[in-house]
Amino acid sequence: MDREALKNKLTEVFPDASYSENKQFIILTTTSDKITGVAETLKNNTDFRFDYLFCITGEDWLNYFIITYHLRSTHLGHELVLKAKIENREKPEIETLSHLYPTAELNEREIFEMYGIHFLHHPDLRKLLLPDEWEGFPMRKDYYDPLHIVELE
Amino acid sequence: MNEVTEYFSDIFKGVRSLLKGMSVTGYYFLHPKEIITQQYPENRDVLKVPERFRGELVMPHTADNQHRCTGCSACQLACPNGSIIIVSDRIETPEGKKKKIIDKHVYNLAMCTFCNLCVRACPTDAIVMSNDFEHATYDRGDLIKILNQPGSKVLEGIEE
Amino acid sequence: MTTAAIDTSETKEYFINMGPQHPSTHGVLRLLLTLEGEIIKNVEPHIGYVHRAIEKMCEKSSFQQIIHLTDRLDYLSCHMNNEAVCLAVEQGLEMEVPERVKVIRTIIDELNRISSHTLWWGVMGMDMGAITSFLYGFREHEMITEIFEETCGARLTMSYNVPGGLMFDIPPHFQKMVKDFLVHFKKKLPEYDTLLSNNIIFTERTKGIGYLSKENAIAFGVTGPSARASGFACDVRKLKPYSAYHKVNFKEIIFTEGDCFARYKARIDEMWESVSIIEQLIDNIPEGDYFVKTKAVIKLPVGEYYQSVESARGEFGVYIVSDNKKNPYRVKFRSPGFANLSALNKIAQGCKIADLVAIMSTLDLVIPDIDR
Amino acid sequence: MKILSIYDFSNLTQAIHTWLSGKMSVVSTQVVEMILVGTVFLLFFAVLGLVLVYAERKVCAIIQVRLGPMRVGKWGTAQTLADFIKLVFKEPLITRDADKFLFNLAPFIIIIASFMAVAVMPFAKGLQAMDFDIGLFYISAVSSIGVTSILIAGWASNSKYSLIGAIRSGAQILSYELSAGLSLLTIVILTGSLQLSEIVESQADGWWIWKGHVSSIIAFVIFIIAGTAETNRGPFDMAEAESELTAGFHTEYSGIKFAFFFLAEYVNMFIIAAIGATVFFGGWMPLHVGNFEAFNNIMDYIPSVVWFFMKVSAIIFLMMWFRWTFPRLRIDQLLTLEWKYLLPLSLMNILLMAFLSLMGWHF
Repeated sequence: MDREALKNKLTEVFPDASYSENKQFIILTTTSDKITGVAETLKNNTDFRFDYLFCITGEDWLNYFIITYHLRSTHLGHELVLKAKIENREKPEIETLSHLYPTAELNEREIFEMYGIHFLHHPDLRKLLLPDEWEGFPMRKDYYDPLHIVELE
Repeated sequence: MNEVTEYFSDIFKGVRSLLKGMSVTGYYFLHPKEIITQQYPENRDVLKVPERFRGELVMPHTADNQHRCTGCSACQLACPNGSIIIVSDRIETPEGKKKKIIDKHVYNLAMCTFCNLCVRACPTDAIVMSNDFEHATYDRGDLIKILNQPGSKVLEGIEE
Repeated sequence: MTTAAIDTSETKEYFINMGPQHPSTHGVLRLLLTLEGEIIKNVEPHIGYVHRAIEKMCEKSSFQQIIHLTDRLDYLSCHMNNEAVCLAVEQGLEMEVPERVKVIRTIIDELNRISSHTLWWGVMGMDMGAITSFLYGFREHEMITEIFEETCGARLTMSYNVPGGLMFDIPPHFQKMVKDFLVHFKKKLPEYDTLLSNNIIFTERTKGIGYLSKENAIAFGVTGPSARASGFACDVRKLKPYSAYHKVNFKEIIFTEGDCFARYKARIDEMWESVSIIEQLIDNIPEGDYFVKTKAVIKLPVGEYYQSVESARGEFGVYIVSDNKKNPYRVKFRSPGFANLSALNKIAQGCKIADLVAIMSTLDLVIPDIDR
Repeated sequence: MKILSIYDFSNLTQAIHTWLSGKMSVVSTQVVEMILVGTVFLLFFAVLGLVLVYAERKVCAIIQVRLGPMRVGKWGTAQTLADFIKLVFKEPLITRDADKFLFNLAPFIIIIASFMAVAVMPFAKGLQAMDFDIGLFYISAVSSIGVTSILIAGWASNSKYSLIGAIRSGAQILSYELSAGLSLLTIVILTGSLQLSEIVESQADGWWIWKGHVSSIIAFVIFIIAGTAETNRGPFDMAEAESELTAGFHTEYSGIKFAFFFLAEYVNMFIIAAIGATVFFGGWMPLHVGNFEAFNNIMDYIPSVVWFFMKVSAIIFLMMWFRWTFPRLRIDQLLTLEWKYLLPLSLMNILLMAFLSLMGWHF
């Protein structure tokens, strides 16, 4: 499906999501509570068939978080960036996608330990890379650790 | 009967594949000239290090102890690890202007990752990477080097 | 240990720790195996022993400085990693690099792929108990390393790419060196087959072992030769050609068996393809500049840039979010090893310990790539 | 029989015996002789270990396009000695929950087992500590005691890796003992004797590997495979399997106890090679080709001890060559190889040999 057709179809299926575009991707932004529904439709709808999740990124935008999912359809060849906005910084929560994309399981564990975002219904939400006794969420922008971070200049 | 032939042909094929593998190793056993390893400290004289090999940051000096570093700290800014620190001095030029000149170009070899960014950043080509790779010392302090030699001066005409 | 405690008094299962210091985990990967006899019931990877927070470090580095950090991700395909960052930055700056740069980048890419695969081949043999192959693999790896040393001054962490081009021009005898190597390599590659690929013990140990279906490969995000052995056409060089890949003819190696031998064979065949790609390009390096001058401080326009390249292990992606400052706002490395590792549990269940070693070798895990 | 008398050691041993008997009583003669032989074997063991380890390192190095040890002594000849000294001075660690008695016992059992096997080895005419009339049976019985040591070591270490290695080794040696024994029996059909000296004597007019046609060649191939497996060497180093089980049964051993296991591996390799040389290649018998009298005479001038060691080292080299070429088998494939291929083949082979022998078709 070419880019225009994909965009039209997306707006048809998810009318209340917000869209933006860059040179490479169509970016679909939704909220954290709708992510499972959106992802399920994206994966199972025969027009989309986004079956390959190749990159999951957590982003800290100081007063909200964004989880970015890069999706590709191996059947139809089109790509999409799905973003989920998490407004609640105090208690960030989002549904897991690991039942749809098993690759998300380890990635979500990494985002959990780095940003402190809880993935609900995740099968095994533990720290992955950091030591078990590590405190704080190092990838957050306001993380401060005078012992381990050496500021240059 | 078919199974029996298969059984024996399996054995035959297997043994043949093993013998072929042995012929490869056997070839190398009979051709010691193929040996590629070298005895390192003994081969120092014939050891060829490529010209571009990045072993250590150095500051070339001319015969009369002059270098090209103006102390602009571009290398310090370019360094991703903070392994370069420029200690500069302020002097007064004959015309009466205040001017910054280099006092010490401190280079910490232990922290260097040899990425060559400092050499690229240098506007006056004052620093280069040398081929020397034998840096082992008994004291970590030896790895912190001052690149400009004592008493050295900036080469005339570099500043402009 | 935070593993959910399984009461092993009633079952015949027991735990065994494979790693962090184990000869065949190739680095500091720790696998917590649940075994019943020698049969593997569950594999739980524990990673992070060499986690260096490279993504966090990137947020404090300029775009030039990021490149030398990517060398240290998957150190065996460092040039591809460098290239991914450079392409992402060039994409952000809307900069077109000279043809010469593209061709040289492609040649070095493929040399790097061969060097990575030869080393993998040696290690694969060693894991299977044929230690001799390790040295043979290293011999060819070393020859490429010497070419790199002549070309960019470093053996492993090359940092040859810079945003806008290359750090140096190729040396005058570059073409001769590469051609000499190819002549040697084409003689030695059949030896690899005689020693391992056709060996009955080796084929018995890899054929039909560690099956990964195409669906699972996609679901777990497995890429590279490991996924192509399962029939998942995921070669970034074909899907989204970058550098000079649109100019060369090469086959995407696809097998459908999905077992260890297919993954092994995919890499061996990929080496032949790499040889052919280099041969097509080595005599046709266009004249021109070897870099485009960029500003000393690179600032990407606000936005997000994703660039993936085909590293020796699979799709290596760089995702840069920029807020028009000299440092990126967020950098994410989509490392192929991380995704490949996540499929390990699925593949290894029901195998024996010896098979697990073969599976890990054919997935070609590089631990710094996983931990980042 | 034209063995030159200067190479006949029975005169020498007889002379020593007579001299000793003249000096002291029968019992003390026996004791002194035992001590003498024991000391000689101990020294022989030490030298053998050093030489074989050095040889393996060099063979493996050249095969792997390396130089191998080069630093200690000329061409690194003293390297194994240096390593041995290092191992002696290393701290013998014992894991906390190990069964200390068995843990310490295991290395001694394996070294004693291999020690015992050398006793019946006919190095040259008359140079044999014991000449049992069931020598071959004795040797295969004794050489399999070693596996108990591996089992004990694996069990007593109280480490899972060691245990897996030990159990693998148990399964492996139990099965391969069968085909090793059967392939030797194939030759026993021809010799009609289990006495090693007699087996050697019976090959004066030609080695069994030629005289027994295809059947003895098959027997030899099976024997060398089973022998390699019995010594736990690659491609059958299941018990060690360093890429799977770190170091298998001797994971927890260090220092001198590890050195014992290490030495035992090489001595076992020597024993298997020596049996192979004795049974199939005529032991210390020189190479004689039909009626080429001149050639045969020249061959006779090479001392019989040299002949023996030449044959043994050829077989040892073959085993090293195997090890540095082949990948390791998996444990179930190892057992498949034995029970589905080697055992049926050796049973068939023994029938074939009996048939050949019955028809008198051997030379």
